[in-house]
Parts: sequence; C-alpha cells; structure tokens
Amino acid sequence: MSGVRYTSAASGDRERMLATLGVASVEQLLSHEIPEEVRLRRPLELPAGASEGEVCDELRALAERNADADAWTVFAGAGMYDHYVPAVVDEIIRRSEFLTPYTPYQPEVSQGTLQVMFEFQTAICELTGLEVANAGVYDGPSAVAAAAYLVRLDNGRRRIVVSRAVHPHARETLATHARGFGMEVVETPLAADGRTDIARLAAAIDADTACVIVQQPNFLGSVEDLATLAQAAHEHGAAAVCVADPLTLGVLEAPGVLGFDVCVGEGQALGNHLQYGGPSFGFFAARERYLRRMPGRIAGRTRDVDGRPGYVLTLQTREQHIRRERATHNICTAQQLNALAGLVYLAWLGKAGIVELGELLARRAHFARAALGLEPINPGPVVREFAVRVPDLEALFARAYEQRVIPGVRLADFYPEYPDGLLVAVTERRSRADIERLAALVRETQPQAPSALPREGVPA
Amino acid sequence: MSGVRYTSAASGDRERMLATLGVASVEQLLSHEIPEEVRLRRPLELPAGASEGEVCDELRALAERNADADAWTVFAGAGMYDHYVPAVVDEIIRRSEFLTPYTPYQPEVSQGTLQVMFEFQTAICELTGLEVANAGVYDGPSAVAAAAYLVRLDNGRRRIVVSRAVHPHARETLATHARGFGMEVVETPLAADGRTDIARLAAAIDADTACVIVQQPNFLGSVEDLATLAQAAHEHGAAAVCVADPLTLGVLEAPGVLGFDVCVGEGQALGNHLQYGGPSFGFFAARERYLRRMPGRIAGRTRDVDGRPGYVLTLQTREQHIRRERATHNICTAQQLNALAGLVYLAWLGKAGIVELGELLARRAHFARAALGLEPINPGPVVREFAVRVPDLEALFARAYEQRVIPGVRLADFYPEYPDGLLVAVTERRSRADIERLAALVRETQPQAPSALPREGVPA
Amino acid sequence: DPDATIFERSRPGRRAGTLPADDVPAPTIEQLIPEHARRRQPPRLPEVSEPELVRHYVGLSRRNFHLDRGFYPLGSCTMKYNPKLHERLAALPGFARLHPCTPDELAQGALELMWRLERALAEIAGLPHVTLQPGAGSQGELCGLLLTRAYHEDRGEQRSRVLIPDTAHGTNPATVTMAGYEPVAVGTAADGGVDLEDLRAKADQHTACLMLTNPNTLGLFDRNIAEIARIVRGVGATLYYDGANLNAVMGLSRPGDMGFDIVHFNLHKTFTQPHGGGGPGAGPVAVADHLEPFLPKPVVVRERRGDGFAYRLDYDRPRSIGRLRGFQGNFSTFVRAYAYIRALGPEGLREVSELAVLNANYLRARLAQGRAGRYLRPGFDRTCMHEFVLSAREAREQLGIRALDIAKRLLDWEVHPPTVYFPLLVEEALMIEPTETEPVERLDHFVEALEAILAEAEQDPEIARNAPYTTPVRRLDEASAARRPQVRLLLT
Amino acid sequence: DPDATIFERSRPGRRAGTLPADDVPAPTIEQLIPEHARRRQPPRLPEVSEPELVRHYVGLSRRNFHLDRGFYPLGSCTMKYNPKLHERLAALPGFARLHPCTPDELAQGALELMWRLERALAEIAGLPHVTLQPGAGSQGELCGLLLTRAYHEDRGEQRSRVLIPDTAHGTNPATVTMAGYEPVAVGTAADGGVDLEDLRAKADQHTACLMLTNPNTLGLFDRNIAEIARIVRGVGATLYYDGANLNAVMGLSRPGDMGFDIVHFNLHKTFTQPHGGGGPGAGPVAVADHLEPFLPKPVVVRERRGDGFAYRLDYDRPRSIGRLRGFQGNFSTFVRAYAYIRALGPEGLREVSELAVLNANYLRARLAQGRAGRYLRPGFDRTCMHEFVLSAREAREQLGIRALDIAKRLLDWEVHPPTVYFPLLVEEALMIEPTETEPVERLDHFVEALEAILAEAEQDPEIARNAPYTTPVRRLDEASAARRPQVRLLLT
Repeated sequence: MSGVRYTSAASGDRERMLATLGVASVEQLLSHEIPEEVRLRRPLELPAGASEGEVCDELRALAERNADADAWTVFAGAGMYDHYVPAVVDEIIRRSEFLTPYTPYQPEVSQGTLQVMFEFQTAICELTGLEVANAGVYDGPSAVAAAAYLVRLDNGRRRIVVSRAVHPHARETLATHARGFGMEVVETPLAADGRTDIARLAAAIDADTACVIVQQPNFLGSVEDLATLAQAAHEHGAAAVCVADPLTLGVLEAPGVLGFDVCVGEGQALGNHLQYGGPSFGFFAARERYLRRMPGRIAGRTRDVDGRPGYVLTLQTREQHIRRERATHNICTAQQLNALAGLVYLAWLGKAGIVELGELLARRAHFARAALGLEPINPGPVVREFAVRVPDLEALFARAYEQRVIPGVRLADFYPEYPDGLLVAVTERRSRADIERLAALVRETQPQAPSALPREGVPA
Repeated sequence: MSGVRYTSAASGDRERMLATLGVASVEQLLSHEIPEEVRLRRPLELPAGASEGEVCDELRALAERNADADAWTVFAGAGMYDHYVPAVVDEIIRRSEFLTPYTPYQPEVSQGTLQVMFEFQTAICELTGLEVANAGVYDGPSAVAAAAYLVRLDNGRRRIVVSRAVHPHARETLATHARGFGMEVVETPLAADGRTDIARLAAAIDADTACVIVQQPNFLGSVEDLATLAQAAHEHGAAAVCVADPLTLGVLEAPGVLGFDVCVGEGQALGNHLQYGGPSFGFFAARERYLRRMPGRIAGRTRDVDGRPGYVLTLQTREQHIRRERATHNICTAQQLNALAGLVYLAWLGKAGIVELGELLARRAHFARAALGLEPINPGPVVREFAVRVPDLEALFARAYEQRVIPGVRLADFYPEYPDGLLVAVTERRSRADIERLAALVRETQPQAPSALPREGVPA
Repeated sequence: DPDATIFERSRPGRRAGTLPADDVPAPTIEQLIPEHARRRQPPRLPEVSEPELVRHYVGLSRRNFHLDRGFYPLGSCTMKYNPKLHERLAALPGFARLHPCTPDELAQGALELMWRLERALAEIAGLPHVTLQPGAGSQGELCGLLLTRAYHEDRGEQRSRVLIPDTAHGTNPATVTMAGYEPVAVGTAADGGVDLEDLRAKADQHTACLMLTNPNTLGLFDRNIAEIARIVRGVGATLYYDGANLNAVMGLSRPGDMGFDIVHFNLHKTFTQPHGGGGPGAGPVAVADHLEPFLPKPVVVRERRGDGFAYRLDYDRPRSIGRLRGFQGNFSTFVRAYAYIRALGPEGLREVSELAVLNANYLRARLAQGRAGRYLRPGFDRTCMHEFVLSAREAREQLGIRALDIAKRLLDWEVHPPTVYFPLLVEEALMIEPTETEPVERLDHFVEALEAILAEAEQDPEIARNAPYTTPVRRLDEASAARRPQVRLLLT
Repeated sequence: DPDATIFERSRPGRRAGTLPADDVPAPTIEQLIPEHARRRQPPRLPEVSEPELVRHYVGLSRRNFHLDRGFYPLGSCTMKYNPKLHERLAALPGFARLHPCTPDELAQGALELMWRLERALAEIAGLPHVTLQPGAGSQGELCGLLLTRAYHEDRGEQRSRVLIPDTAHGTNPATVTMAGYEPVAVGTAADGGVDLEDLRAKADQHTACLMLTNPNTLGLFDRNIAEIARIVRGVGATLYYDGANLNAVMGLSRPGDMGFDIVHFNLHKTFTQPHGGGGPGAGPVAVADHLEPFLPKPVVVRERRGDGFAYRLDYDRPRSIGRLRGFQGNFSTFVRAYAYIRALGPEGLREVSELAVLNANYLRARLAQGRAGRYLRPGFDRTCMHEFVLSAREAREQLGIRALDIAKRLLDWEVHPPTVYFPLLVEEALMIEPTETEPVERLDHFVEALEAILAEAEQDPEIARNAPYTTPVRRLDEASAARRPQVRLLLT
C-alpha cells in the first residue's frame, strides 16, 4: 500500500528524479538539512494505514454512533438550527471548481469565487440594511469579537458594553479576544421577561464605551427593541453593534434601518449543515465609514484592460499579507465555501421565501410554546426559539431519547440562573406532528407542570 | 407552491408570452388541439405536491426500511456484488458535465463523453481479449440476448445452445427476446460438479446452431474450461459466446484469448452501486468481423477540419435513428453514465489492482468455503462465489437476520433442483472477521452439517 | 497533452486504488485456479495516481456541453432540468446500496416505492397495470410488441405486421424488426396527423399493432385519435403509445382515455432522469387489463398485513412473456421519477405540460417572424404541443446553408442545436423542444441567435458552413471514421 | 449576459425554494411581532428558478482555476490533492447533520473521532496536549499568544514583545498586534536561517515568545533550531511553531523534539482540507504540559466506562483562556484530517513529507538550468525542504519583466503561478511549493512553461507584460477598485 496513497511518484519516477539531483535517496537530502538531534528515528506511533474502503467503513461506524438530525427529531438550537439544506447547495459547493481553489489571489482565473464574494456581500448588505459587508469571517462568535476590534480601531475607546442576552459563546469569545485587544467587557443583565434590561444597559454606557452589543433575536429567542438600544449607544457616541440571526431578517427589521452601525452574526442557518458546530461562517456588515478598517476578504468590482467587468480582492492594505503588524485583523483563510452555501441558499429561498419561512417559523414557535403548556421564561414575542421552565427536565430528556427526540437545549448549560430552563427551537423541518409529539412527551413526564399560558391557537 | 417547481415562468412571464401568441390562456391553445372527448377534466388522482424537504424526508423514510449493504453484512451475489465503490467514481459521474448531457450527437461539444466511450471500449477490449467493443448496453442479461441476435444476423442460423450454468436471468431474457428474433433456445445441463456438462453441450450443437453460450465463472461460481467449450462450438461453425464477470478477468484468462468470438457481461461489479439491481451496464466485445453489425453506440477516433484529434459516434448506419427497420438493434438511450463509472473504476484499480483484487477474492472465497464447513455443490475452483448445501436454510437466515447478516442467496430461487443450496459471494468488503461470523452462524444453526471438506487453511 | 487518453497517461507502477490486506490463510492463486483458466498477461489497465485520475476526467468533462450550462432544445429528447434533489435521494444507502437479491421482507421500502410509482404511472397513463422492468424506451417498445404477440397467440391468432406512421421515431421500426414483425408505414395527412384513409387501407387481420406517438414527432396532437383507435381495435390489433412525447399531455389527456392499450414511459424524458450522455434511462410500460397476464416478471404485489401492507415480488406468472433484463429494472431511476411525481403532485404535473406547450408555442410564434420566418418555415403550420418542426429548405435554397450548418453555428452561441433531419418527412428539418423548465429569456436568446446566424448567412454563408469555431474541436471527419473505424486505442 | 450577477438574473415572481405548508393554528405574523421590530420592506433577494440558479453558479464555477484542473505550486499554501473520499465521509449524516448541542452521550462517535485526531496530532507534533478549537491558522496563532500571556501572567510576569523573523508569514505580526504584543523582527543569516546574533541581542526578559516556521518560508530547515530553542527558553519565553510548513517534516522531525512549546496545524494545508476558494480551514494547537491548563474550553476527555471508554466535553477549566469561537470548532475538517491520517498511517505520512521534499528539490534542480537558471536565481542556494524561493531580479533587469508578469503569463499555460513577492526578504520573489501529490511530468511541464516564457521575453517582453490573454478576464484595474470601492451591487 505504502507509496501509492494520493502521491504520484512510483519507484521509477523517484529514481529518475533522484538521478537529476545526483543523490541516492531522499534520506541523503534530508540528512544534510535536519540535524540528527531533532530527527525522528522511529515511526510515528499511529495505526498503520488502511485502504479507502476500510477507512470509509471505520468512519461510518463512528458516524453511526451519533444522534444526527436525520434519524432524530431535534429541537435544539442555541445558535445553530436544523434547517433543510437544499440539494442545490450541496451540488454547487462540492463542485471541484469551488471546492479546491485557493483564495483568489490571481483574479484572472478566480472570477467565479470573486463574483460569489461580491454577490454574497450584496446579499448581506441587503439583509442587514447596511452599506458594506465583507465576504465572511470564521463564525458568529468570533465575528462579535472582530466587531469590537473594528470599533476600537475606529474610535479608540476601550470599554465594550454587552447584553447578557447575547449568545454566551459570543460573550466568551469576546472576553478571550478582548484580553488581547486590551479592552474591558462590561456585561449588563436580562430583565425579568428575558429581554435585555434596557435601562441597566443604558446606564453602563460611558464616554469610554467603544460599542454596545446586543442580539436580535436574543439567545432566549426574544425580539429586542433595537431602535431604543441603538439610540442608547449613540447618545454616548458609542457604536451600536447588533448580532443578528440572518434567517429571521425576512420578518424582523434590518438592524441598519434601526440605527445600528455594525451587524454581525452566525450564518449556519443559511444552507450550512450542522456539522457538530462547524465549519459555518460569520457575516460582517457595517456602515460605509468602517470599510477601510473591516476585517476579512472583500471583493470589489472593476474592469480589465479590455474594459470587461470583473472582480478583485480589494482594500488589501487592511490585510495581514500586505500590512503585517499594521493590518486591521489577522484573518487569512476564512469560510469562503460556507459563505457560498449561504449565498446559494439565499438565492434558493429568494425574496418571497425568506419572508414565508420567517413567518412559518414565528408561527410554529408560537404554536409550540402554547402547545407545550409550560411556564415561559421569555413570554414576549419570539420568532423561532423560546425558553420554558420544565419541572423535571431529566424525566423529559430520558423519555424523549427513547423516541429519538432531542427536546431542546438545557438552558442551565449556558445560564446557571435557569436550572429548570429548556430552550426549544423550531425550524421548517419540525412539523406540527413533531411539535405535538414533543408536547405529548411533556404531558407524559410533567404531570405537575403549570399551564401558565392560555393555550391560544391549540385545538382542544 | 404550484407554478414554481423547476419551471421558470412566473405569472408575469406567462402573460407576456400569451400576449405574443394572442391568446388569453394555455387552455385556449389546448382546447383547439386536444378533442374534448380525450381531455382529462379532473385532476390526476395523486397526492398533492410537497416541498423539497418533505419529499426528502419521505423518501429517506422509505430508504431506511431496506437492509442496505452498509448497515448489513451481505454475502448475496448472483450477478451483482457489494464491492467498494471508490469516492472518485461518484465524484466524476455526478458532475453535471457528465450527468446531464444527451447522447453525443453533436461531437464538437461532446468530446468528453465521446472520449470516455473510446477509453471504455479500449478497456473492454483489453479485459476480454477481443478486438472491438461497443460503449455499453443495458445490462448483462440483455447483452446475452443481443449477442445471440448479432450472431444470427451474421450467420443466419436459428439455434442457440446455452449452458444451464449461465445466469438464469440471462437465459430467461434470451428466451423472451428469442421469441422475437425467431430463434430456438436449447439448454444443456450442469454436470455433477456444478460446471457445464461439456459432452452434453457439444452433443447439442448442430449445423443450424448460431452460437454456444457459456459463462465464466458460471452462476455457481465455478471456473469453466473455456478453451474446450469454444472448440466445441467452432467444430460446428457456431460462434462461441462467453458471458464473463469482468472483475475476475485479472486472474481468469481473457475469453478472446481462449477462442471466444463474442464476450458480454454484467458491469455492475465495476464501480456501480447495487441500486437494487440497476441501473448498471452490460458490456459487449467481439471479433472485428462483427463490428458493422454490433448493437449499441460506438465511438471512433478521427480528426477535425484543423487536424486536431477527436471522436465521433461512428458506424451509425447500424443504428435505429438512421436505419430504422434495417438497424442491427433498437438500442437508443443505453447506460453511458454507468459505463463511465466502470471506466473510472478500472482506472482506479489499475493494472496491478485488478490482479490483486482478483487474487484477494479467490483466496477469500476459498477460505470462506472451507470455513463454513458445509457440503459444496461445486467443489472445484471458484473465484468469488460458491454454492453449498445447508441442511436448515431457514434457521440460518433467521439467526443471520438478527445479526444483520444476509448469508447469501437461496439457490432454489434460481435452481429448484438445489432446495438446500446457498450461493455465497465474497468481496473485498467481506473481511475475514465477517466470514468467520458467517461460519459461526452456520455452526450455531446447523449442528448436523456434514463437514464434507477438510478445512484447509482454516486455523484450528 | 490535453488530448491524451487515460491509457496514454499511464506510468508504470502508479496506482490510485487501495485494497484491504490479503489476510486469509488460503492457498496461493496458482494452487486455486487451474493453469488453463489463469490469465497469463494482466490486462493493461491504466496506471495512474488518484490526483491525475481525477484531473483527467474533470478535464474531459469540461469538453461537454450539458444541461446545467445552457439551452438544450433537442426535439423529442425532452431535455428538461434534472432536479438536484433526485441525486441526493438516489444516493441514499437504503436505495444505492441495496442488493437486488435482498429478501422481500428486508426491502419493503424499495418495493413500496416501486408499487407507488406503478400506481402513479398507471394514473397518468390512464391504464391500470404497470411493469417497471424495461431498461429504456426501446426495451419498453419491445416489451409492448412481445405482449401483443403473446396476447394474439393466446387467442390463437398469428399476426405479422405492425403499422407505423412515417413520422415515427427510428426505434419503432427497429423494434418491430427485432420483435419479428414486418413494419408497414402509414402516411401523414395534410394536418400532420395520421392519414386515416391510408390507415383504413392498411389495417387488417394481419395487423398486430399500430405504434403511435401523440403528440407525434411533429409536435402535433392527432385530433382523430378516437377514430384511429376505433379503426385499430376494429381489426383486433393493439394500439401502442410511444411515450416519448408524454411531456405534452400529463394531466391534460391520458393515452388510456385516447384508446391506447399499451404505453411506454421514458423516465429519462418526462420524469427527468438525467441523460448521462446516453443513459441510463428506463421504459416502464402500462397496459390495459387484457394484456396484464403477459407482463414481464416479477411484478410487485401489495398485500394486506395486519394494519398495513406488505409488498413482494411475484414470479408466479405462467403466461408472462418472461424477462427483458436482469433483476427488477433500473431502480434508481424509479427513485428519481417517484420523487418528481411526489414533489409536483397533480397540479404540478399538469402545469409542466401546460408550460411545455406554452414555451413551444411562444418560440414557434417568435420564429414565425423576421428572418426565421422567411428561411425557416414551419413543417405544419398549426398550434403545436411541446415541440415543433421547422424546415430549413428556404435557407438552403436562398442562402445556401443547410440545417446542419445552422446547428453547428448555434454551438458558437453556447446553445445546443435542435434535432436535425428528423422527422424524415420534413425536408431539412429542425425539431425544437424547449421544455417547461426554460425561462423566456433563454427562448428569446435562441431567437436572437437564429436571427443573427441567418443575417450573417445573407452576407456570407461560408461562416455557417464552416462553423463551429469556438468549440473544443471543430467539424470532425465522420466519413473516414466510419470507413476505417478506430474504435479502441492499440495498447503497447 | 454572461457577466450578470444572480441579482441581475432576478425576475419578479420566480423562485426556486419550496417550503412546507404553514399549517399550525397560530396568530398572524402581525399579531406575533410588534410593529417596531417587523420588517417593512422584504430583503431584495434574487428571484430565480432552480434551473437558472444552478446554471448561474455552474457557469461561475467554470471561471475558476482549481486544483482538479492543474498544477498549483502556490508557495506556503500546500495545494495538495484533496481526496474525494473525504467529501463522502464529511457528508455522512452522523457527522454533517449532528447538532452541536447534542448531549455527549448521543455524540460518542464524534467525540471519539476528535479524541483520536487530537492524539494523532499530538504524536505528529511531539507535544502531548491538543485543542482542535481554532478555526484557522490565524486563530491558532492568536490562541498560542493568548496561552503565552496566560502562562506568563500565571507566573506573575508581564512580557510585551514577540520576536518574529523577517521571513515570517504576515499573519504572525498581525496576530501579535491583535494579541496586544509588540512585534520585534529578527534578521535572517546568510544560510537563510535565523540570525543567531540578532536573536541573542533581542531575546530578553520582555520577550514573551518567538514565533518561528521551520522549515521557514524560504523552504529551508533551520539547522540551528536546538540553539534557538535554548536561547528562547533561556529568557523564559515560549517558542511557537507556525505549522504552515509542517508538510515538510511529518515523521521526519517533530516540533516538540525541536524544542517548541506551542504548535499550530493548518488542517487545510498539511491535512488536505480543500481550500474552498478561501476556507474553511482549521488551526488546532498542540502544547507542552506547562501550557495545558490554559487551553481553550471545552476539551475532549476520555474516561473508562465498563469495558470501553466514554468521551465528554469538559468545560470545567478555571485557568482556560476561554473561547476563540463557538462550539467545538470546525468539526467536518476534523473528519477529513482524521480520515487522511488513518489512510496514510505512519509510513504514508513520512512518505508525504519525503516526496514533498523530493518534488521541490527536483523542480529546484531543473530550474537551476537553462534560461530559468539565468533569470530566476535561487533566493538561498541550498537544498530545500518542501518549497523554495527564486528571485526574478535578473529577469527584471535583463528582460524587463517582473515576477508578476511571469505569474500572469503562466496563466496562459493553464498553470497556477507560484506565490509572488513573498517572502519580502527576496526581491521579486517566486515561492514555489509543488507538494507531494504532483507527478514528475507536471513539474517538467512547469519548467517547460517557464523556459518558454523567458525565451519569448528575450524576443518581446511586452508579451509577458500584457499577459494573460486566454483567461476569462485579463489584467484587472485593482487601483481604481481600491480607490473607489464598489463592494456590492446597488439594488433597485
């Protein structure tokens, strides 16, 4: 087997090549270069290589030990959602022509990728209501950190005020990065209704506040009052940064329209498979004034020497490979293929589809919340996800597993203050029958559950 | 949903198009053309259309109710085999460029498909040891019928002598088609060792015998004495037709070398998924003298007006679209994509691989036959498959199902004369551990089984 | 060398494939296979690495025009969009990796899918019984004729002739010959339909069958179909529907209701199985009650089992014509066809046909104007169904360019040409089928291309005569390819 | 219009996507979402049918050069073949369709795969602990510096500077800035390695870390690595290994054995994750024991459970630097990397590096002759590892063509150019990394192309200066793109 795996040089080739070099073996080349004291003189301690069929079977066996969202009915969300990924998305992203090229440093032979970037930027601007966007960053949480860094480069202030209703991973990522940026993160609490406590947030903003960060819908699924939040930030000259779920922007107003300066978020819901959390992509949009300090790749439209329209990577003076320590960020390889999936998904969904889907989710979320009959943690408007109190969470999970159902995410994993919280997400794949099945599981396992809400809309 | 599925004309488009036609509706067009007495004036009685995600889920649910060869350990063969299909095969055949074009009637824009056909023909000639091959026919059994028809066109004789060791589906297909061709099929029996009874076959050949048809390895898996069989045919001026398993031709001599005039067979084993029996492809090779009467598409090498090499569909005067009732066959759309899979598989396997794999299968088959410890029906040389007697077949199947094993094919489904017969196939996917698991199932369920053979090679 | 074959890219010792270790204790191959049967020289298959294998075929693929690249108005071929969903579904392990000998009780999902598809096709055809076995339209045709023979023989009749309109697809007469019948051509009337007089004159007690396509290859619906059926039935023959043009009438008119006894479907046309550069397809056949006993075996049977149903393959069919091929047919094409029918439903299917007709008539109307109207005259000037035929006779006579030249010049416009020189009835025929999946701007672009080609030919017909110019190769020497056929590489 | 964007292909009322019926009894959207939050104008996403959607992106894809088409010797990028098997595996529902919040007990296969990959990477790096979390090399670098800071702060030290050779990748200094350190450049010696004198002069108690690539961006193995490690450790700084060039040394030499404390891997380089036109990648980090407490959380933990093992994500890591991103990292890249390591095994991995070195040196030797030897001089004339750097200074001075012109002219040969103008140290640099998956005939073809380009430039340098000619577009106006950036389509 050895010597044939993905490499091309058969033994005859090697002899010919070594002869050209005038050496007898590769070892002879290496022995001059790598000092003996750092040479590894034993085989790596790894299992012996295997044939393609064997590797395939071994990994299939591992895959089958996971409760995937095809075999299981998954109500888990918390930032990643089991949406249907259309076949056209997989078809397009697995074409070699998109899958195997490098970053488009040679624009003449990379117009496919570059035009995709330009179209993606256009779609993100349109969704967020902002003027400029890059072609994607690593993921939602790191996009939040990148937004804070951008604002710091712009206004030089050192404090970040962030609502506790922002995704915990985003807040943790922000905190980790902020240590590098030399910024201070101030977290403000939730109100009793599961939304950002606007007064407390406003009070935390001062003249050294670089930006205010909130999320729409927030981690519990609640719809925030964005306009008021943006205003609070701007009153102190701070930038307003929104973390948004792009799939809900067919029904929720664009953050840019409501006054936000920067809008970032997690793109997984747009045509990216769950993949146990990655890769997906983060998106990053802002007002035009931030353009020359934005992180990430940006494609720009221009013309070639014959006057034909074309695209290039532009504003590369922001980037590490040109500006090194004076770059505005260190992003190199990002998530181009995932952004392409997002773009194809948006085009598949289309102008009517994104509204239809947004409405479908909102209505299903509402139906599900009522159908479960549990006390809501965030009783206000929600659009795809909501949190409820479950008196006996373990009983629910245990019984649900028997039916291959994952009933949601334990909220206490993220917010210890809600030990009995369950975060439930619906998608268009969670049919009415699925929701009713979950409701039945709740009824079976939570006889003592208070029916706090009138079960509006649920047939008797 | 209606009006948007895979079609492009939105309502605005339709109005514009109808205006061009000067009619108010499509109905108005139709009502002039289709007489009312044959108009369907009710909706088809079919379930209402569904979204892509719902169709996907519904078909996945159907798929999950099948015992596929990934989830189950399958020892069934009988002409189709659970070989590993390399990822490169699927990658290449699912490229739109190969998946979605029509038959290459316009060679200038079909060089990809045409060169594939030429390469495929070359590979089939090389495997079979014959001079010419077409680019594939429907499947193995229908290839056998087509071979008989070809020979009849060539020598005008009316009798076909076929060994009972040829695949039953091929014999049935031959019989069905022969009724159309106006040919008589004479079947000659198996000898006691599960091979063709050569004397009986030779005796059945007469001066009106168009061809003799045998199979290598035969349906029970036995290696036939091809040279002697070809000689018997030629002594009476009949053509010798071999049905071959192409995957075994790395270790078994090419039928063309042993004197056969025509070699056909089932191509599934070459890189085609099982697909519950199809589509796969049949291959068809012959001596050069048959070329102008061969069925199916044939690509030929030529040059363009600038002198550049290229390929065309050639000898089209054999074909129905040119010659109509004087065509040599009625084949139109055949199995180009499956033949491409076969070609890529052969190139993946390569010159060394096809021998290695052939040897691996032969040794595993032999090991398995010994390990099972059952009375063989065909005790002679086998290369990938063999038949044994199982005293209590039902007990074996029942116990095997519990362990997700399909122990083989019930031979009585094809040969009622072997009510206790089990046809067992191995592939490179049936590991030694799998074979030993099957042997354990036999031991558990067949305590009375005679251990007819010394268990050569099986460790104590 | 961009033109090298995979064999010419071979280098000794290279390989792509890997195999598990040969770890069983067993005799060597020399001990296992007798010398007379053992291969002496290994087949000279290519020796290439996986990266170069992939590059070779990716490179070849780029030399194909294909449906996902542009307009493909190939008359009679129904080059409609192939939904990507279908490839995902056909690849599901429960379908793709299912052995054909899997016992029925372990293949219930596959059998149920086949049963449901049979029911759906029966409803679309308006005939109660369906076999999915035939592997292509041509096998479906053969099936239909063998059913006809079995039916007549069962009644003690020997019939020798099959009537075929002169507009028919080439497979029809070819199949008739293969089925041991004699084909008899029936003429075409001035309105493009069957010449009833000629039909009446030729239909008699020797007639086994009339094979018909409706709409026919001119794209015209035969308005006399009921009368045709009466004539054919009157002489005891079967009436066979060539389903190549079924895309025009789904949910609008059913062959069974028109009086046909036998219908074949082209799953690779109407039901959007991708064409694969020449297959695979499938040619299921629907029949009336009196032909059911003769259907190929096995057939799928549904039986009540407890609260639900169980499905099995039934081989016990003593009057069956037997088999047309191995196993159960081209199963993965059934998956795609079923998914298509499920996605569209009754309204979607009807809309497919309505839009196929609308697109064809729109294009026909656009081409009746301008230079196209002058040089490309309609074969029969009538409202068409899903396709229509133009004649380039005026182009040949006035401009000196033939249908073939127009076709080749269209290649430079990145449009696939229509079918040319068929049907034979129309001189210099161009047979145009846009299908329902094309947007109007593609149709307009096609009109624009034809106008430009004709305008250019008015100036200089040599341009079209020497076209194409921008394709991977230019016009190829087909004559010498046929005279001195080189059909394989001579390996050394 | 072949240049139209998907937005320009939009037509009112068309659509591709379909959704299930909205069948729940619930209030209308107006009742559910307060007006202040409700969107007033729907986003103007494209309105296209599925067939046209596919054609648009298939068409765009054809305007890309890609690895499955030809040679891609892009220095420092390790453009090696991406096995097709990996795509099949990453798409398995158990991996692709697994929710990141799946409880550990229902994700044992995924966790075991991550654990096994961590162990394999640890062995390859020669360092015991691995985090898979960083989403790219740059995040791995940031992770390494934040670990360094945490480590020093844990010891009560404040250090402010990070040493970086002047040959380093641009991400190194950029990351240093983002991590709040000050970058300090260290010079390069005549043999292409770190200038030890300069290093000794700059390493002091303010030094937090030395970031090093070995082999470095010149493709040269630093033979003084042991001494470098002694110097850095001597001042209490960490030694960071930028794994971009790990493809040169797998199984031959391990960063941990060289004295490095921290290593990042580029799964999209060494472990053949496809580049996707700019991602996704992954940048796992391996560290020595003293840095383990600070690794990002969660980490995968294996525990004995009965006869076997159970795996879980451990969040209880009080000294952790926290998170660099969401969830568990780019899991599907782990699937590919693990499959690659499983397929190759220890011998295969070593052979990868050996052949990468052989290919690079063969190409270097071939280019030392002929016109290439005259106009393209080696940056440092030494046996290289997996890549090497040439300078086109002589070409510029003698022929009047620059490295960029050579790169652009190579496009006409259907070869991707090398990396140009990096490392900065070498004037008119061409940085060439053939990788181990290329066959010798591709290397020879590259030599031939360069020879031809140089020969042609001897006659007429304008040819190269105006190249390329055969690409979908020609040289683009980057200056005005940056001056008046148009970064989105203005929708109307």
